[in-house]
Amino acid sequence: MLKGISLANVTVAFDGNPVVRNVTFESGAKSIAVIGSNGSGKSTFARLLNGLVKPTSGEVSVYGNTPDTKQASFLFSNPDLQIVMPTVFEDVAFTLSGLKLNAAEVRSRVGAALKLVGLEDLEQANCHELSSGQKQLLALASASVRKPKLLIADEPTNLLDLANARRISKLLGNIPSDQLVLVTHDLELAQACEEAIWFEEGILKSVGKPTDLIEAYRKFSS
Amino acid sequence: MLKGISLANVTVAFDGNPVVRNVTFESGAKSIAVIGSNGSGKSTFARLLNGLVKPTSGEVSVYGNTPDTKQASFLFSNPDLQIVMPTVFEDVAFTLSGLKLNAAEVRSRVGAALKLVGLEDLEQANCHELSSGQKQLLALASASVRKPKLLIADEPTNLLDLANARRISKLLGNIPSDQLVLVTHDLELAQACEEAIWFEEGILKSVGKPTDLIEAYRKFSS
Amino acid sequence: MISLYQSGNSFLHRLSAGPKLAALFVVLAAIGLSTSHPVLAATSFLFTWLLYLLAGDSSNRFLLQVWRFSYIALFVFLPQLYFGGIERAFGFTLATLSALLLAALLSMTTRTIDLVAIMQKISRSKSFALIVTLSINSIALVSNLAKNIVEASAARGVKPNRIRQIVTLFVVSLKFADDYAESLAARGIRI
Amino acid sequence: MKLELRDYPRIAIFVGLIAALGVIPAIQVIPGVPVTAQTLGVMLAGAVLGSYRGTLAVLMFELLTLAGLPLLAGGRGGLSAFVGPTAGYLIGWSIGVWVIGFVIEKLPKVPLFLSSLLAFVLGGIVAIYVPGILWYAYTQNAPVLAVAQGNLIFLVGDSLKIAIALVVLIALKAAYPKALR
Ligand SMILES: Nc1ncnc2c1ncn2[C@@H]1O[C@H](COP(=O)(O)OP(=O)(O)OP(=O)(O)O)[C@@H](O)[C@H]1O
Ligand SMILES: Nc1ncnc2c1ncn2[C@@H]1O[C@H](COP(=O)(O)OP(=O)(O)OP(=O)(O)O)[C@@H](O)[C@H]1O
Ligand SMILES: O=C(O)CCCC[C@@H]1SC[C@@H]2NC(=O)N[C@@H]21
Ligand SMILES: [Mg+2]
Ligand SMILES: [Mg+2]
Repeated sequence: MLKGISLANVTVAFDGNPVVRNVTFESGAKSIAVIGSNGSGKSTFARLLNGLVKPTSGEVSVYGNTPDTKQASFLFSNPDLQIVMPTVFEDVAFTLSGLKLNAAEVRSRVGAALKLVGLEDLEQANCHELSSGQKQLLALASASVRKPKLLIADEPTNLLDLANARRISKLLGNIPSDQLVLVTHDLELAQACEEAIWFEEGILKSVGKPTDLIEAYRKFSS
Repeated sequence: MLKGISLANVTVAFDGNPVVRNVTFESGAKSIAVIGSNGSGKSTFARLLNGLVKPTSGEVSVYGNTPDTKQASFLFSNPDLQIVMPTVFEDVAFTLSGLKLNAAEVRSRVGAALKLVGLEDLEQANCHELSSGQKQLLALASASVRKPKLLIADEPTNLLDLANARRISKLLGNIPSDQLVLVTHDLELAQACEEAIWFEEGILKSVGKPTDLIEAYRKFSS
Repeated sequence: MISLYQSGNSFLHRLSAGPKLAALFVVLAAIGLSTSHPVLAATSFLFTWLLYLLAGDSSNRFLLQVWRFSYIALFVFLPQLYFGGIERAFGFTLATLSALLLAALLSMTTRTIDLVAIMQKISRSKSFALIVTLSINSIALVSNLAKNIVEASAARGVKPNRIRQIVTLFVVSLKFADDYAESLAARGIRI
Repeated sequence: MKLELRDYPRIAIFVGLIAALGVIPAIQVIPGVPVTAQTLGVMLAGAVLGSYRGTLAVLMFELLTLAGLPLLAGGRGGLSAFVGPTAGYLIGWSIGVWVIGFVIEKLPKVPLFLSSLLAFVLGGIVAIYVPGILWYAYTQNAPVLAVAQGNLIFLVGDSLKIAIALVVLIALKAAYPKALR
């Protein structure tokens, strides 16, 4: 019955300070943009969805289950932090290491993920020698190779040029996951989502069509 | 005679790889936007202007002098990189530490710089407790307190929300410096400059009005 | 940065750091001589307790500290018992404990910055002051980077590879340090 | 020797790295002397920063610890770490880091893997154990040989740490060659 993400009266407090306050929200939209001021709780909301942050009170569920990092993949803004293994191939394969696949399956799935992001020729390259755009593409391949139900991206186009940002944003739409949650200050990127939500001071201020919310947010910020 | 920044046949190579190639450019414009793809040499160009990068061949001059960090201040995208001292006041004053000013002068100049960016009430605050937007405002105060002729900003609105980004971009125009060089992927921000230059693969591809260059760059990136 | 300092207003808190440090070294030397005399060592121990009480120790921090040092006490007691007998074991253990407790009392009643200030005064160098400031910043910074790395690898949904996490931490930290150096240079800081 | 501006943040970052390694829970094999991951940071400080800068990093770490920051494994610190029976090891850290940098600097033509292996054994084990053993033996008035025997138990953990330090050093060099100059 429950499809997609669902939060019921969720509050998150750090050292007694609530940073997400009594949020209730449910959505099965294919893509959800999360916008709002600095410190408004967007990243905390995003971390609730893969269980990296636990609610202080309230209930979160993702496709009917307690959130965990198996169902939900996460793409951070700083790709340097996400690189785990020395080479491109190994890094993507690392995400599959818990799945007990045989070598051929790993090969084919990693190959497909790298092809999707256009890094198929760099399989053996040293991760840290990639350009910033390529690193982010690699992080996306590593996040998507497990075919998560939910893909969460927190400022994925940070510091990328227009071509790379467009590439990432196009790819985010093509990843074989059921749902995408996209936290961003890039309003052009937010515009392309199906639904948008807007946080201010930990409160879910508004839910709606990206066009409407972005307009309201622009007014609010000026 | 020479006013503003001037580069004559400048090439910069790292380990033999040229990353800025044979650039010749002169401008006295009040504000210059620098756009271009990732890795195209924008930041290297910016570092030529305060002498942090030396040309492998060719000549750079800033207001007729060899570039140095006295004439030119630099604002980075990550404010955490720029904060040194524990409190807001001390951090801004730290920039003045080489100038051998007396305590009263330091007080008044730091006070003025903080007032300019609207942090005058946070003088005694702990830097690491500031929000991301406030940290960037502090970095701007620290960069402007020496009253540089040239202010260089490399992605100064990175990861900031709309209101903070607007605040920074407005302030960049109000800093008492003769010239602003603004490296950015945020084309709205670039739009507001007097002149724009566009790098690709180390080559100065084009110089002109922001509107025209941005349009060409958008086409190029799609 | 949290430190071992416990705020308070006793005479030990008010005593300035320099003389306190000097007095401490004299007492520590005296304790060092008391090791082979169990009675003297016991006296040192009681003297130390008295100082804790004078420092306004209402919440039995003394006993807490004794408990925290009990590992070390055991590390002293057992070998001494084996090699030297019960009397010697008590003497050494009590003397060692007293020295540890006194040193801890210094940390509890003296602000870290006051002690750092003494070191700066002794070094009389601007670059020393800069390294101290940067080092203190870097403690919180690296711990944050470590937290982010652990989080990023947890987000992969696989059992983390600790050694690779350490590699990533070193790579990211050193890059940060080099970028930081550049921003110092850009601020016109000269050494 | 003169420090360049870029050395300052690098020295500082190693203070942070050694402190961060203290968060990895220490194991008490011998009561009072933890098996600690922090010596891994000490070894890498020598290998990455070199003898002089590496020593400065370890000394700065120890100075801040002495001044009251709880940077040692298990959140310990303050002057008491330097008056207890294990203080010799801490002195050993600052000697060991120098030895490591020195050995690698003296063997520029030897492959890094080998020179650092030798350096880690000499600096990460010998140079740390010797002051550690002597200090304990002296302050506790105990026979040096017996103390040295008891100390052997650390060889297990320290060999493992050397292996890890080698892996990290080689990987660091591959990922960020500028890290080692
Ligand atoms: N682990 C934590 N411990 C303590 N406070 C935290 C923690 N994580 C976040 N916060 C605080 O919670 C608030 C919300 O943070 P969050 O990162 O969710 O904001 P955000 O909307 O993502 O902001 P930004 O746009 O700047 O990324 C902030 O005030 C932040 O300082
Ligand atoms: N210190 C350095 N040593 C070696 N190579 C460098 C150095 N600095 C920059 N480069 C290389 O020079 C090229 C240009 O880098 P630069 O940082 O100027 O690009 P950029 O246009 O600012 O890119 P971005 O938009 O991603 O910030 C890149 O390929 C980069 O890897
Ligand atoms: O944390 C401390 O107080 C310092 C303890 C020193 C531990 C020594 S260093 C050599 C040997 N190897 C270890 O892992 N622990 C001991
Ligand atoms: Mg965020
Ligand atoms: Mg750049």
